[in-house]
Amino acid sequence: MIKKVLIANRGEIALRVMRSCREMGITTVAVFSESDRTSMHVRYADEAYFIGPSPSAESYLMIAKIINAARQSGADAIHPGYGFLSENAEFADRCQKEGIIFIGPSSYAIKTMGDKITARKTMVDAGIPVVPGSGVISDEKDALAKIKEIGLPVMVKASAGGGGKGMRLVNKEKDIVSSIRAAQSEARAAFGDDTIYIEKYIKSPHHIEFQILGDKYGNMIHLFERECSVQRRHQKVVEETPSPLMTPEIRKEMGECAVAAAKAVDYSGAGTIEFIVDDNLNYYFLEMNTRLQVEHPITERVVGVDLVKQQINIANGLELELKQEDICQYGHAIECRIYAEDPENNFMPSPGVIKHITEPLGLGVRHDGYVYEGFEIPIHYDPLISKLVVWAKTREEAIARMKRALYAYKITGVKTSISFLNRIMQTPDFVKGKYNTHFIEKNSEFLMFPDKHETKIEDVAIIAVYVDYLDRLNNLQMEVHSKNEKKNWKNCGRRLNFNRF
Amino acid sequence: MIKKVLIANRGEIALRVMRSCREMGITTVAVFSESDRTSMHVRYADEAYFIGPSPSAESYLMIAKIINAARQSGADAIHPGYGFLSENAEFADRCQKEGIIFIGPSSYAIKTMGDKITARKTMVDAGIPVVPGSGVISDEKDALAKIKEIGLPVMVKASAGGGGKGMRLVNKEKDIVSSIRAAQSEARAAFGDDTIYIEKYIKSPHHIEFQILGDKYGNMIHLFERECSVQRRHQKVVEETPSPLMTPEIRKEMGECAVAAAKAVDYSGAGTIEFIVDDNLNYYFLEMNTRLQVEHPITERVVGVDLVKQQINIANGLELELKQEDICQYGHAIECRIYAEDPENNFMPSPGVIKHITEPLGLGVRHDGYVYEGFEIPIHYDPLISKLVVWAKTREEAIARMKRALYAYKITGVKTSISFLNRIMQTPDFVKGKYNTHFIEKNSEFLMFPDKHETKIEDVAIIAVYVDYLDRLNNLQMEVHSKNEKKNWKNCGRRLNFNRF
Amino acid sequence: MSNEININDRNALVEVLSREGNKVRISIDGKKYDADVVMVEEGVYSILIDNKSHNIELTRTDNKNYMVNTYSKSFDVEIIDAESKYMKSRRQDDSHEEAVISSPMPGKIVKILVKVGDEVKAGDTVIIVSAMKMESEYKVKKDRVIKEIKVKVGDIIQANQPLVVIE
Amino acid sequence: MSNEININDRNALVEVLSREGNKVRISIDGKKYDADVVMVEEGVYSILIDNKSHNIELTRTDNKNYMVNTYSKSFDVEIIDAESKYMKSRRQDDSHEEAVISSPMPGKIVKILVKVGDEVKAGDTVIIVSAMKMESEYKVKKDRVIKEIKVKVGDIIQANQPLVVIE
Repeated sequence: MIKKVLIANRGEIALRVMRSCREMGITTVAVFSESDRTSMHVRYADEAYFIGPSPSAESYLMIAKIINAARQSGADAIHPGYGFLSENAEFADRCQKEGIIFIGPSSYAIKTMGDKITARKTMVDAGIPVVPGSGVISDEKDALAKIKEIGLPVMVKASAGGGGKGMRLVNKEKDIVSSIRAAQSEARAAFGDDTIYIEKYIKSPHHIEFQILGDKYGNMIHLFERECSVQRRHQKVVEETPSPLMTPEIRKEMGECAVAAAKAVDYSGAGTIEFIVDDNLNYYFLEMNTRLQVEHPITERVVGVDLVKQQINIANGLELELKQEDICQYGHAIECRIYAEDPENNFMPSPGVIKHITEPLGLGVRHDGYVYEGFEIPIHYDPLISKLVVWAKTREEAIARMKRALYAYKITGVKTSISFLNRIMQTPDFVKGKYNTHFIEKNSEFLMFPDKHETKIEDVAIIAVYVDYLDRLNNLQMEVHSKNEKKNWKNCGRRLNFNRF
Repeated sequence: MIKKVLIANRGEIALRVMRSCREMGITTVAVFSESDRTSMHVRYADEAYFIGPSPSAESYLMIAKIINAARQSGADAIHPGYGFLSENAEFADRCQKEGIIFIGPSSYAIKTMGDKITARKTMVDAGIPVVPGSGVISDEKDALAKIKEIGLPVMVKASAGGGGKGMRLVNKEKDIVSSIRAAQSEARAAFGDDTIYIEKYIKSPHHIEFQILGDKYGNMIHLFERECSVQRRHQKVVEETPSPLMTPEIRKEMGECAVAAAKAVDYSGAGTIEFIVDDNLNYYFLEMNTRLQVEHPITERVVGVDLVKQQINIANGLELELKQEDICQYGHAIECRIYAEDPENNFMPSPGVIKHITEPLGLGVRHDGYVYEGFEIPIHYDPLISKLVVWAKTREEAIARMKRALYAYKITGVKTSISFLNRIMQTPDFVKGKYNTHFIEKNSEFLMFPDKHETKIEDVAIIAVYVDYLDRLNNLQMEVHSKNEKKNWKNCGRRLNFNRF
Repeated sequence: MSNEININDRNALVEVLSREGNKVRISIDGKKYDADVVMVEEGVYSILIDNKSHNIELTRTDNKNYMVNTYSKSFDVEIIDAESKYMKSRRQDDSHEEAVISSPMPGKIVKILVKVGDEVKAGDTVIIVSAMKMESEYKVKKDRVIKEIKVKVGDIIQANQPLVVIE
Repeated sequence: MSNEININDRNALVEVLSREGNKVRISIDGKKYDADVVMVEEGVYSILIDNKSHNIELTRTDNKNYMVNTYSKSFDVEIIDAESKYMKSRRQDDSHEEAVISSPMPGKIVKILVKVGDEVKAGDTVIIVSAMKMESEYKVKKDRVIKEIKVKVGDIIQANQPLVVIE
């Protein structure tokens, strides 16, 4: 049985994993880069190992350093979290070679699902619906032929892609060639691989994903869906479960489909099958995330399962105790991702020092974060500050609760998405549950300029500022005064002697 | 429908009520005494009214001031929280006279249940089991006769009692007279009323209470039990639900009994029937709390109901939507009460300024608090800082989760019960679920002197202290230095002119 | 004590009429407020006006500039005194002063696409800054000449630090 | 730099052997530690020793006295220097000095049961202090005479403030 786990990650996810380890009586080992010495995951862990400079390529992404820390600490397992090495097949292989348990699927599953074209082929063979599209495109002529077959509009995608890079939407025939070239060059720059393929473009797409859990004995269940259509720049912002789009029939079908998809790669551990769903509830396999997702807590809340504990149990070689028929969705959960960014300025990242933080509390609120007052959010990593998760009996109550929690959540020092998220909760399309991945774009006016000009609240702001200014002026003048005294006095007093050590 | 609620309370419960109001779109009105100007309930509310000096007798307990604030603010309802005026029949009456909705039961129910002898009689008439005992004791002779009838040991109790005051345990015949006199004099001093009665003393008593909800149309349900036997000085410290003592049969019986008890006083709103239960699962009505309890969140968590919203709906004259058959207990919840007190020094209160606080986060944790860094916990009120509530699928997991949450919960500046609570979670009797109200007394050695002498952790403490000391010494010496300069320089420099406004 | 204060394109004239402890009587553009103002935490103010409770969080960017968070909105607020008025008028007069390219976010210099003396065309990217996995490209708006490059690839930069000087 | 430090009835001899940034080499009763010590928040230290992560929270009660919270335990820690040594020896010598009744908790004076000049018997209650709904009675341990009463009913008192002087 696993007794000591090294968490090859940082930020909120490192803490989230450590919490479950602690509940299981498992010793936790943190790794940290230069700028993370004061990071909460180092403070929370039982042990901590320094692994190098701040850029992740020199620390969190260095397989040798992680393995070395695991060896030194005597950890019997490594949890990769999400991002960094979590979907790196080489790392999974290396762990196995070193006799360290990798808390995740086999390198075979990672590899198969990591390459989009292979994944697509595997799914087609397993009878899973995929978006109509091509295999690897050999040249521009091939592309033109394939596009004729599929019909415009289409998406040109990089096989090694992710995060929206190497993707181009083609609406008109005349743009085909230039789009392909742009996608290839972007893919080459980002992934060192310009392999591309073509897919039918789904017009009002919903991103709906299914959580699955499989053990090493072929038992596989799903834990229902998460609706992840609220996105900006292909990054999820708000997730909820159940999806307001779902019907019980489609949910059952898609759940079975997700289980079949995971079985097709002999998956073990926790994973996610992402689907793209159109307004008519046609669904297509999009990709599989062979790791824990950022948004896993909403599933944990409505099904009452600790997914990290399940991951560890599976890694321990235990059989899944949960049966499909025992799992049900109870109530409604929503997650908001709090980013250090400026929504009013094209979501530009806003690293910096947290001056002040008030965390939301109370009924139905789960908060997974890692920052504290005085902590400097480094420029080197993800801008995610925390995840705010609420649960309520109904979707309507969950939205009200999220607004209440966001009201109480205050951070100064860095810009955050808190008030932007609050506005999402008030957007009619969201309130009605009628939205797809175009939501933010479509509602940008409502989201960006929500409040009428309010003189009253301006005046209150002025009062605070002016009182603060005057009080500081007083203090400042006293200080200047004493500094001047010091300066002038320089050569005429005795100095206290003290030892620096 | 209620649109604006005045919360006639402070601290964590005021915030807890306001959170539900906010979710319902109800405007909240805070009241505050002198020492509460900076209190979180004032900051959180939409409006705030000053009601007088810090001692509660001159502010939070002044009916006229509360009513006045309600009138001024135009609040249509008052939520009393717990403590203060929450069980004051006169206040409930006064609200009615003023046309303000009192979010609580009728003054009749408060009065009947507030007087222990009347409550006892009412329960006996309704066929509810009560602890064998006397009615009002007329004189010492009467007492002796009654005690002979009941059999020793007995408890002598004040009719107006509460909080353990005016209570005496009598084991031996020779102590009867002196105990009665002591109880009477204490009752007279504490409540201005020396009426006493006598009850059979239950040797290993468990405090188990049932949450009930009733509307104004005679619909009444219970929401299962809370086990509240971990007490110090008759004050609850840890509560959990379900009770490890309960069987499904007894649970059903007691639940029905609780509903019958509440019906006997035409109860409407949220209330609690407290039972005393012996090791053989004989149960007796102890008292009814005609208000929200401190420990209500554990019920909210396992049954998935927001009790404050239910209270408001009932006060609005809505019919209960919940049916008894729909309510079920899901998983296990534990609450720890975090007090500002020194467990190592007879639980002496420890008011003061919060220097630093780290709140516990993550899966399955609910935290209801009100303090923040820099806030001074006043000497005038209850020492409750916050309530930490965890939920998990099983009792074992809930205990592990509570330990994990307590591990992360850090407060400096005042002494707290955090580490004492952590030791409770590790006490074998608690872990086995085998405990009664003597738990803390019985396990005092384990609870008070838990750790063997650890040189290592002492050395780490020394390192922190010494580094801090040396760094401060350096700073201090520089400061002294600059102050000396200032003093000597007094009369020989120019002064900056500045306006104070 | 009175000042002009700029908020949201509005210049408000603010005057403290009286102050006793946390009770402040203040006039804003002639409108009088009786406010109970308490700093409850560093930079966090609780303000009661007509019994309405407001929470205002301030971050000072310099002596006269604040970022203000209210519940519904964030504002940049500036205290205008004689000095800042002078600076402002000077800034407006002096439209030919040299331009500086800077980044509003802190980050790391990923790429510099120009060297001193280069003639760049409107829309050309000059420098790329990366923070938190996002790259931002900074371009020139008009045809310009690169005068000075103040950073090198790999440098960690502060927000608003001058990166490239153009003319 | 070295000092004696008192913790848990133990007097430890502590010496800093070297220090570079947050890396401190320190000897405690001859045992050497290489510690990575960082103050992460005001009064909160993160300490790594042999890769073990410790969190230590300090509250200074005065210049030389600390309350220390570790995960499992709280300690009172005192730095002993020449001055405190002298004070200690003096305190032990001077066993006849006047006694003072005080309360370890802040609170409010509820009742004073004596007046100056009263002769009180061992175990008699002198004063009652209330805080947070709990009353504490302070008694004399021996037969004494009340010399001075420094507070009156209704006063708000600090922890350890002298309330009644007896002789």
